[in-house]
Amino acid sequence: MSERQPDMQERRILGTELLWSFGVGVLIAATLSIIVLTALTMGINPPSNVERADPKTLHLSGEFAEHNLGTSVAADGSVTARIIATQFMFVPHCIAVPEGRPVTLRLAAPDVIHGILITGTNVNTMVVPGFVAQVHTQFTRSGDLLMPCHEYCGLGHSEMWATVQVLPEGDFRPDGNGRVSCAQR
Amino acid sequence: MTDPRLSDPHVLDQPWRVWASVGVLGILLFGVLLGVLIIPVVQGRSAGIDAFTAICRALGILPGSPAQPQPASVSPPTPVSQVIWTPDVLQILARGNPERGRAKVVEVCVACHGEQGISVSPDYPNLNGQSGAAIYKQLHDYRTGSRVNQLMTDLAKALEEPMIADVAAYYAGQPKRNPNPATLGELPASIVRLVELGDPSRNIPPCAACHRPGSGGPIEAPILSEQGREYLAQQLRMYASGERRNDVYARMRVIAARLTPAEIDGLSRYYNAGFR
Amino acid sequence: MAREPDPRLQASSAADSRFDVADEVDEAALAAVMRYVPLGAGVLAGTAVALLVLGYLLIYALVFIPRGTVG
Amino acid sequence: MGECPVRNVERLCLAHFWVAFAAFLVAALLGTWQMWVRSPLGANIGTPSQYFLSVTAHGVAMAYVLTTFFIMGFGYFVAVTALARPLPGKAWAWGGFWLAITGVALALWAILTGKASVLFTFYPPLTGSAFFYIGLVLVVIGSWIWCVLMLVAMGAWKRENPGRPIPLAMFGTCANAVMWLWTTVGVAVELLFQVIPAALGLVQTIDVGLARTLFSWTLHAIVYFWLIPAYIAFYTMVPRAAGGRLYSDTMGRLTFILFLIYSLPVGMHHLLMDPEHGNGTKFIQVLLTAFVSVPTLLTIFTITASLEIAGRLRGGRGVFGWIASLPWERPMVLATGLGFIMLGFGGFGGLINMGYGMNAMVHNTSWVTAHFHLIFGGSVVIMYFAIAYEVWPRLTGREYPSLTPLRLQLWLWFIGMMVMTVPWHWLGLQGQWRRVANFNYADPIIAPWGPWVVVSLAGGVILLVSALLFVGNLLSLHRSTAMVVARPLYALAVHPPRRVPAALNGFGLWNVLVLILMLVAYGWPLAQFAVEPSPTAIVHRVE
Repeated sequence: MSERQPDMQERRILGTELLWSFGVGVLIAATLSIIVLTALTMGINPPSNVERADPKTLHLSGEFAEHNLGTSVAADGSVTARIIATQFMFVPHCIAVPEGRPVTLRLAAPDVIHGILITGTNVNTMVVPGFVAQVHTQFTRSGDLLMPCHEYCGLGHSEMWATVQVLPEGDFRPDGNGRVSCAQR
Repeated sequence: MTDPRLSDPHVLDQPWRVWASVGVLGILLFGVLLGVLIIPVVQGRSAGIDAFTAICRALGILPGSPAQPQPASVSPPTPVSQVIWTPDVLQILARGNPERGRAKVVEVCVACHGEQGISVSPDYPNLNGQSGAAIYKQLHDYRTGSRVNQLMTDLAKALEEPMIADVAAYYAGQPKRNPNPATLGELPASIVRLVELGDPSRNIPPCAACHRPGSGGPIEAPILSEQGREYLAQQLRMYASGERRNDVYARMRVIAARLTPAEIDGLSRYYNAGFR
Repeated sequence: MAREPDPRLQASSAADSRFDVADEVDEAALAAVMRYVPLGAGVLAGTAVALLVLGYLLIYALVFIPRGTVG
Repeated sequence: MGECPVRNVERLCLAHFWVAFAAFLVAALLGTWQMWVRSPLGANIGTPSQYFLSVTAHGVAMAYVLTTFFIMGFGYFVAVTALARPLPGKAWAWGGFWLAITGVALALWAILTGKASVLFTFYPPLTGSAFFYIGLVLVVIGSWIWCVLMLVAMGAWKRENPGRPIPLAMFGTCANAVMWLWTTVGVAVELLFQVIPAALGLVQTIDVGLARTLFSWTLHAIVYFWLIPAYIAFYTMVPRAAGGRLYSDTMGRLTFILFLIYSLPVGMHHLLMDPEHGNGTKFIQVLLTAFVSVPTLLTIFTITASLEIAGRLRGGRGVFGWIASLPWERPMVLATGLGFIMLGFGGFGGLINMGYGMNAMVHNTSWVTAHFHLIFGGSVVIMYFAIAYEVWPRLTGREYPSLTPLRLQLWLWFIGMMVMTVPWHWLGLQGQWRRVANFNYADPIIAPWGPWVVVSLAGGVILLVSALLFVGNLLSLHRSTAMVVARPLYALAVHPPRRVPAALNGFGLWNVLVLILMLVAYGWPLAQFAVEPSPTAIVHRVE
């Protein structure tokens, strides 16, 4: 084989690799474009809320006081559920939320790292001591869902779960001071 | 054919240096532009949040999401216990002096809790080998009224913080009388399973997950081994009824309410026998 | 197992330094093969990766979005 | 010729490999036990403390011991065979080995006495015994010694061969060493300044947000530290094993460089669901993560093209005819085929994980467990097997009596991994969460998971059989008598590189780019903890 031909072949090889890289670039652009699109149009983000809260004095705070936990409907109709994730239990154990309306879940941990997901939904966040975790979502199906702690938090981790009752619009009725608790079934 | 200029690797390098830097930094800039500027500002506009706030939220300088208003919350605190586990509280506990503690015990506590921590009546808890943090928390709750007991409230009010640490250190040092109990024989397997595995169906975590020393559970969780059987059953019943409510975030109240009387009795016997 | 490399090959093979040990690939056959080569690999790898990204887009639109917004 | 220096490092490599595969076997056993205990068949077997002790041991053995020792052993082998010169500083190599062994012993003692059930990714404020963390630090320091020796060997070779391109296998090994030095900075800072002082009781509190961010620095790049030896095998062993040539040597160098650049600044995609970082920094991480898939996609094309060359040389016709004519009876070729399939499934899982908001659908579910078992446990570990099968005859001077048990072992590993992980994807989408000692199968949402967990248990059992067969295959080699016929190991490229730009022959330029990328990707996320430290949490000791 003469010396000239290999150079031409080597350039052809690099040509095919560049073509392949261009194809890969197109695929990566497709992957990222749907992310950017839904972020711009529907506000889809990973849950982030850099709000500091001292875990050592959380039980003395106003927002995460024992009586203020659970779901409450504010004057402007916005629904917020405040939940404490503590070693080996969620307080309250059952959280009522409306179907088809924006809901904000605010969670805090007074001791170690916890994490939540609600089965079948996009609600998912880590609950890190030192911060208030916040998830804005909208539940699309009614029914009882499971909210386990999905991050290792100690020997009782497997027993740490709560129930989320997604109530149809009619059944979601706040009481006098705007609180909604689970229907006893 | 080979051009000498090409043979020197550094000359070959020039395009690589340029293209690599342009490529990598270009991608990085594109990412920063999109992530920190374009997406937050566009999201903020649809949620009524001004551009500057949206960008600060995207960077984590302000709390909240660039795409959602931040819920407000105003409610008065209603703590069930004033104990705060700060480093200096832990420091005080660590410096607890058993000798000074013994002097105060002999003067005050011995009447009910005994010198070695073995209580004189089933209504009073045994304190031998109890964790210092557990003693500290209960005494602190008596002092602040989070826990009420006609005898203990006044006594606790009389103790200063360092003295609480000394008393706690003294009783913590008192040995367990029966460190390795012989057999589990007469205890039903369901009780042992409740202690070791808890009951996932009733959302009850294993007792050992918090109450076994070294479990990594809450600091103030008391050590239950060799505790009075009647005292344990009574406390569980008081938690279940809500009469005793100094457990932070109602953990014991919720668990006790789910236990059947047979389980309350079984657990009390399990721990009274000295198991951990 | 590989027979002793043919000395004739040794001369013309691409391996001319002691770090590249000669192999039994015949240069002429290699040149013939290189006319077709990346086609098969490109089609196979291309469809596989395209399928992955297509699956990703389908799951994003049909499984993720219907489960409700998150933010 | 190229093989004689192997005698120089024979015992060193075998020592590393045997420690790696011993840890692997124990961890495989523990993994199967865990699968049984969490399944409906194992209800009420074992206690949570036993389960989480096992999970910690399974993680540490697979992620820190199997990997670090295999990579070091393989690195020494490559440094000697690819550069065809004895290893410089061999005493240091043994020193690093024994340092790492003491580290493993310390960590193992802490784990087995139940003083370190904090899992292999430590969850401060849960804090185990100081011996656990100090043990892991010693393993890392042992691996640093390996990194220095690799770079010294490369430097010595470059001085002896000015202007010549470094053999690709050594270039990949050195890229891995440089990347590993960058990688360990995060966990080293976290352990030395936060976790070990807490474990020793010098401090009572810990800044959890900072600890998680520092650990994420290491958490992703470490998986590329594990993965690069498999890619070295893809580029430098598979083409020759299949009887062909490497399609492009330049692509090989570019792949290792892209791994060095893009594996480091993307660690925070493990924190997409964390509250301590804003969406902006998370989007930058997602975008950079998309580019960390480029080297893998380049490799898939380049290695498939190399296999196509081999297939066509063996008479394969038509667009896909070359697939059938490949020598699938050779373990290296079979492992590559099975490994690429698992890489496909695992990569798909990773695509979903990095979906910015979509991560909320799968974070900390069995989907993630399926992802890393398929990519690391699947394609990387099956290549570890293939590398071991290729390297053992050269180290022991003996040949396998027959390749059938080797192929059977690779097939069992592939089948076991697929049977175990495919159900996990489905369970993950249903919300099955991670690290559960016992599920409440009476719960209406959890009940339908039961049968699938049993199916994945069956996969786990197959994997255990394969693990036992693997160690058996290696042991059988030590006893077999046939002397090995010196077979060349490293592949030739279609166009072996004569002159390579300095950028493709060293790491100066790339280190600068990594520095810039780390400053932008991790600069503010770490600086925010200095600007305004997050409130600290009380240390919860696990003894």
